Amino acid sequence: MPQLTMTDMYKAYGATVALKSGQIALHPGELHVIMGANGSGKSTLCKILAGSVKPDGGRIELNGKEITISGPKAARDLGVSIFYQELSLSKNRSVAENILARDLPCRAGFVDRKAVLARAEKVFAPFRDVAGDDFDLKTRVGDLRPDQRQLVEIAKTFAGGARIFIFDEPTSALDRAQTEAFFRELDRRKAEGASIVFISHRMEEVFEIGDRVTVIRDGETVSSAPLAETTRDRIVAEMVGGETGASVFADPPAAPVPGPEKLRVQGLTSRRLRDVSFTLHAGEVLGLGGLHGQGQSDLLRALFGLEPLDGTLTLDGAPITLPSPRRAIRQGFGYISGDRQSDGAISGRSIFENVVPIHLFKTRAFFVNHATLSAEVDRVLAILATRHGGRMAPISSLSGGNQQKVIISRWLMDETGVLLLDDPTKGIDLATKLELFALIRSLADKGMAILLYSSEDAELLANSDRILVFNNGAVVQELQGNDRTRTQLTRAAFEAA
Amino acid sequence: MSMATFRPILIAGGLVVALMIAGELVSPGFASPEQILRLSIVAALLGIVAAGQNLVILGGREGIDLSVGGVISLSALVAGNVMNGLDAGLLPAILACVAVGAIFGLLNGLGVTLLRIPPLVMTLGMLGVLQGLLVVARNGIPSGRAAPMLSDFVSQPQWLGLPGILWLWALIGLAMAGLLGRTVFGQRIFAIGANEPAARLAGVPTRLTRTMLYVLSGVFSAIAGLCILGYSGSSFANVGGQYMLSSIIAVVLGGTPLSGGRGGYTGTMIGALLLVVLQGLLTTLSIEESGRQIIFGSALIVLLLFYGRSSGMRV
Amino acid sequence: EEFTIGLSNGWVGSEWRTQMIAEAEEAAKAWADKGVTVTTKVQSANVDVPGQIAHVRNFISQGVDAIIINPNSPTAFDPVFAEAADAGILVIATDAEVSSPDAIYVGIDQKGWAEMSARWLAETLDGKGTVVAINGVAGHPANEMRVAGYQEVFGEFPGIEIVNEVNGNWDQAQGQQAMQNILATYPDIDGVWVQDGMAAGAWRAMQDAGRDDIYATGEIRKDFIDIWSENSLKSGASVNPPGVMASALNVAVNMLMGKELKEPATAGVYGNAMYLPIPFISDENLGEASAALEGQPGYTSYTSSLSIDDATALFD
Amino acid sequence: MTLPSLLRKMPPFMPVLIILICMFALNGLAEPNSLSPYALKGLISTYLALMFLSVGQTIVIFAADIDLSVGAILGLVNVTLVSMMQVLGGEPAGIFAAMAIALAVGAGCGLLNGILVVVLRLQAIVATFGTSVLFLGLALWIMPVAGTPAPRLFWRTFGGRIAGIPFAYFVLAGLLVLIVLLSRSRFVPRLLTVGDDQLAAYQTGLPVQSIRVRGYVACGIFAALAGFCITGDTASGDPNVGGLITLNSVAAAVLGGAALSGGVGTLFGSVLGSLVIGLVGSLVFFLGTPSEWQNLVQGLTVLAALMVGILFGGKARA
Ligand SMILES: Nc1ncnc2c1ncn2[C@@H]1O[C@H](COP(=O)(O)OP(=O)(O)OP(=O)(O)O)[C@@H](O)[C@H]1O
Ligand SMILES: Nc1ncnc2c1ncn2[C@@H]1O[C@H](COP(=O)(O)OP(=O)(O)OP(=O)(O)O)[C@@H](O)[C@H]1O
Ligand SMILES: [Mg+2]
Ligand SMILES: [Mg+2]
Repeated sequence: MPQLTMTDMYKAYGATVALKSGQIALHPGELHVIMGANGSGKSTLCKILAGSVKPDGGRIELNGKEITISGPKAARDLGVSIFYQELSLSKNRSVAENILARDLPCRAGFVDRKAVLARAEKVFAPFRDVAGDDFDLKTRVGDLRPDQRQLVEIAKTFAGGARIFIFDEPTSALDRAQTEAFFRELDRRKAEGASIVFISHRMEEVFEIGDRVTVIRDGETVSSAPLAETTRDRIVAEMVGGETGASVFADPPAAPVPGPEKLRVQGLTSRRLRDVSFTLHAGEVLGLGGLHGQGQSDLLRALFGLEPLDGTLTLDGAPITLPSPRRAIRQGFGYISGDRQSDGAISGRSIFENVVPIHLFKTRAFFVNHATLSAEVDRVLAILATRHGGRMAPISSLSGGNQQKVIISRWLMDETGVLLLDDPTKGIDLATKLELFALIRSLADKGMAILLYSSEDAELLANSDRILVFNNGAVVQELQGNDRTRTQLTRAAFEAA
Repeated sequence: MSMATFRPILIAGGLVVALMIAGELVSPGFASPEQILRLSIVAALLGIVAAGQNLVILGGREGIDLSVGGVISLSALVAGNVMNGLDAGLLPAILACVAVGAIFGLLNGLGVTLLRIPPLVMTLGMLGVLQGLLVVARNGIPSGRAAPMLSDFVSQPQWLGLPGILWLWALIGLAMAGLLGRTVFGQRIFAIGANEPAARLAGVPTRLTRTMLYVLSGVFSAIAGLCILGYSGSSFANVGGQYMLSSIIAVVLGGTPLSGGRGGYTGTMIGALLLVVLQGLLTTLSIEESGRQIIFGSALIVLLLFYGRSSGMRV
Repeated sequence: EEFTIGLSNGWVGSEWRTQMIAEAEEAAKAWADKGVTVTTKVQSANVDVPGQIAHVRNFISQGVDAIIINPNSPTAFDPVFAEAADAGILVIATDAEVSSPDAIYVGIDQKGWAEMSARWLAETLDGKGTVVAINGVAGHPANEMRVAGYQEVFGEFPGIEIVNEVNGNWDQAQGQQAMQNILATYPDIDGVWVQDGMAAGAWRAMQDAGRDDIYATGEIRKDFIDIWSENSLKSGASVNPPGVMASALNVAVNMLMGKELKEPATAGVYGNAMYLPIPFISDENLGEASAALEGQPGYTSYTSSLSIDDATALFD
Repeated sequence: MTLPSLLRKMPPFMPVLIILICMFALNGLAEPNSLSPYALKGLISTYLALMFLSVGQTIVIFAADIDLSVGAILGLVNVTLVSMMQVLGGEPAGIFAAMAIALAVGAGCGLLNGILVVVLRLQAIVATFGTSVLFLGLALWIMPVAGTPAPRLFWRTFGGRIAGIPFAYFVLAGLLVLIVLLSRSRFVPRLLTVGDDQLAAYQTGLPVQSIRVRGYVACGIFAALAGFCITGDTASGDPNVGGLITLNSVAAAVLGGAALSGGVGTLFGSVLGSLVIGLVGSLVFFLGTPSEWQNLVQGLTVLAALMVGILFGGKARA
């Protein structure tokens, strides 16, 4: 008998129906994967179970008895613990306090600081070795790297013993070793009889760890089957509803005919970077690889004027400086980060207002001419097949993937010479990824020079013409041609480490 | 304009009308055309201050300007001295006022952007400085008088039976609507109010934009100071004192939440009117002051229940 | 002889207060002619009651001989004045009476001040008509004394009816707005009893509305007196001269010299007051007031104070 | 150890402590008597009210809220206490009963603020301004004019000595003990967690609403305690006594290292911040500033202190 079932779950946000008919049945000792395109309603289903979203309809049964979940606290009391896609951490509190936030150990009504540290230590133990040398339980969470934060959220989810664990894209910022440590812990919990819900857009992970997969499309559960009885292609077909596109995990592209040199970087040094040098040609997609947080993002941010840097930069043969993002934009740089919440979406404002700012800046416009801009906005939104309910709708009404498309669109209104992509597909579904990489390639073919960082090796391999492997802020190897293999990439990353 | 931005304006407008009717019932004469005109003048004074306050609040990052009262008082003093009762001095006085407002607005803006002092703290500190400056300035210079032209502009019917200040206010209303809806600068205000880091990556000069908001707030306060000088004839210490919190309330009653990134000025204009009508109505009631305060406080709370209540966490 | 006198002012929101301090400092200098060195220490800033208590404690720490204070509260200083008295310091309050038995009050009788102008208004109206009052800060003792004063006088005239009393918080603009609202809803009023700077505001509202048929009390700043004489307004104003602190200082120096008051200060609700005369400006002596203020900045108040000799004459 | 990491390690009240020490030193240089036992006792008893009030303010600021009605609550508590003591008599039993009632009034005001801001979700700045007008009206209704004296026993005790030690020091010690207890309890970390990221705290399963409401109630109680101190130091009732103190309480909290955006700060810092605010006025005077310049110098000093506090404190938490 399933431990928990959700039937006919329904949830609407105004006109948007986030979840039409969500079904799921969780069994003890089973790892249940939910897959679905961006905006298909996965997070909504999970949040309903975790009590932070109030369903408009449906039935939840725990051990055969119908229940209502009145809030996160109630869910917690029912034994449901969740890892939030957007994390639920307090930046100014220590790691230990965050891990135990639900229930700080107390003695005689006062917080027992020793017990806090001791218990947090115990909960975090499985991730200690992969968390990095600079990691400390007393550190402020705000001072941690994104991957470390995800580990803390994972530990927080495990802390305090629940029977049902939900993980909504827990690995999106983790590197391989961290992911493995996490999976070991999942296995242990499974063995103890916990039910686990797991959401990821990474197909390999899903097959590596899952027992059963439920696919959601447009808010409806379309299938649920043991993973042993299904295939990648079938899942993808179910997710996109029939037609399957090409795979993002294809072989590396053929070596391109290099265009003229676009950007030359020599001896670039910054807070996190050590003596980085390379050249980037027009029409080329240059990948940045290596373990997580080795300076790839820092390089991209530095090139966008977000971090002070030393070294010489040459663009189209002329030396340049990049003191601010605005200067970088003027020089023809564009930047897209996977961290939409803080770096991308101008939340609360319309799609229109999210697309036009770069254009307005570049044209030094004073007035916003809605009439002429609207056609342009619709054009660039159409390039990416962005699904939206009108360009004046707030961007927050879109799913993560569609928000990302809107943000990419802003760089397509005018010419962008060098596009800096900082893990741009983080938390984006397969179908959208495919579209996105096809677009990136077509942009390169039109002569754009592209620097691409991805936390997924397969993505990097499938889409980069060359790959610079980073370690501790420096480039340790450059992979070209037939060297661009998974083995080589992993070896280069780990050998230097 | 979407319904979400329009709703508060409708509510506030409805409440103004309701209060006027209630006023006319309780104390006949309250809704006479002359009285409506006079209340509108007082609302215009508040509304002009609230324009700057509105911009600063829209810009987000806890934007707020508590120093408006100080700027108003100082600019009224400066203007009074420059014109000293003479029409010929009007233009220099306007320029001097705008300069005063811009300078203190700039200081606020730099403190908030360069030093990253929270706006509430920065402008509160600036208010203290301005109050001190006023004492020093008043010791050194005479208080000065409004030019007759300025007084007429504020309180005498001029075009189509309306005094100039109402036309000015309408003009400011149009300018603000244009600024916020049709210009790149306006869009940038909303962008930094909604998500500053993202706006920065999208090419918005965040510091410059935010600094400009404080400068504009200073300038609007200074213009209001000039008009208040015209309204009261002569400048006196602490003329601007009452505008600090009432300008914020006018903005909120007009449907712009203090969290920024959302809202507009049309609502604020009605909010200013609403506040002035409420206060005027209370004045005409023949009751104890304690009763007036209790009613005013309760009425404010009830009015706030109509507006910008933040959304719950469980959606 | 040498004396150090601390002057404390807890509110700088009006020019009247600045003038008060300036005149007191002048008065101190004048003692040099008599061979007495009077040094003043001034604390003048916008403070709340605790802040002004700190003023007094700072003076005690400095070891002044006397403290003259324009107090922010009538009763809140009882304990700290007791501390001052324990330290052998003479405490004189001015402008607002205090309840402390350890202090005396030298200033005008706020109630009498209101009575004078109320009587002027009632008599000018021939004892009949409707009036409104625009008051200062509700709950402030000086305000409440003034309210008691005009209410008593108007009570003596059965024909006078007070139709509304509002608070303008001693703010000129608020006075103007209050008057404007009153004019709209009580178009038939005959008189307005209004205090201090708010009078200029009220008058402005009446002029804007073209209401020259209403009698209203006035105020004593040069700006207003000029308007009064230029437009031949029908007004009368009791004077609370900013010189009260100077008067208090002259009394204090005499007391510090060990002299005894001929008539001990026993007036007022607290039995510790010495009242100064209250000048009155009406149409009859308006010219004199104008002349006295000739050439001064517009915010200067019509003033008067006890000269050194006047003060000395009060002592044995 | 590098300077940034040193700044990071130091407690958030370090900048204000340094400012406070400088203030004391300057005061002492300008007027040696300002460090005398009498002056210190005076300083403490004058600013105890502000200390209590800013601790209460800090509690709500922790949760990213704000309370602009604390001054009005203080005034309401002051007049309630004095009126009740008059009604119930100046004997110990009457005094304690009156204090209990006044404390309940403070807590009730806090509860009302909490319900408006948290449950009805009004914006804190405007809603608490609205309640401040309401509370002032109530205070005026209870006591239309300032002046009712407090019983002798009450203010003599407050201003007196026990075993040769001024009573104010016992109150201060009580406040410090209260702060230590609060900071060690689960309450303060939970407020800070809520203030840090309210949605995250809610999703974590913390009872966010009840924590915030309790913050407002605690603030009301601290405002009531501040009202006791004011009553002890002024020995009378005055509905307008809370005039400027609200903004000072916010300034003291910020000086003490609390971030208005919530999630950061210490209660102890606010106590130090209150003392700095108190000392600025004295310092300006003792330095011999001419009277007409005193307001300006005071304003500039407070602004500078706020900036220094935020710039250095800000580095520690940036
Ligand atoms: N708070 C909200 N307000 C309005 N619409 C929302 C809200 N949250 C989600 N939605 C909408 O509900 C739909 C489902 O969103 P949900 O977050 O569940 O998708 P998801 O499957 O988790 O997508 P992703 O893979 O991008 O995380 C989307 O269309 C989204 O735009
Ligand atoms: N939010 C912020 N956080 C940190 N630093 C900032 C922030 N905003 C601006 N800066 C710093 O201030 C500098 C100027 O930023 P701003 O956004 O005003 O660009 P700008 O001066 O308009 O750009 P340009 O000079 O290229 O036109 C940047 O170089 C950046 O280092
Ligand atoms: Mg999701
Ligand atoms: Mg610039």
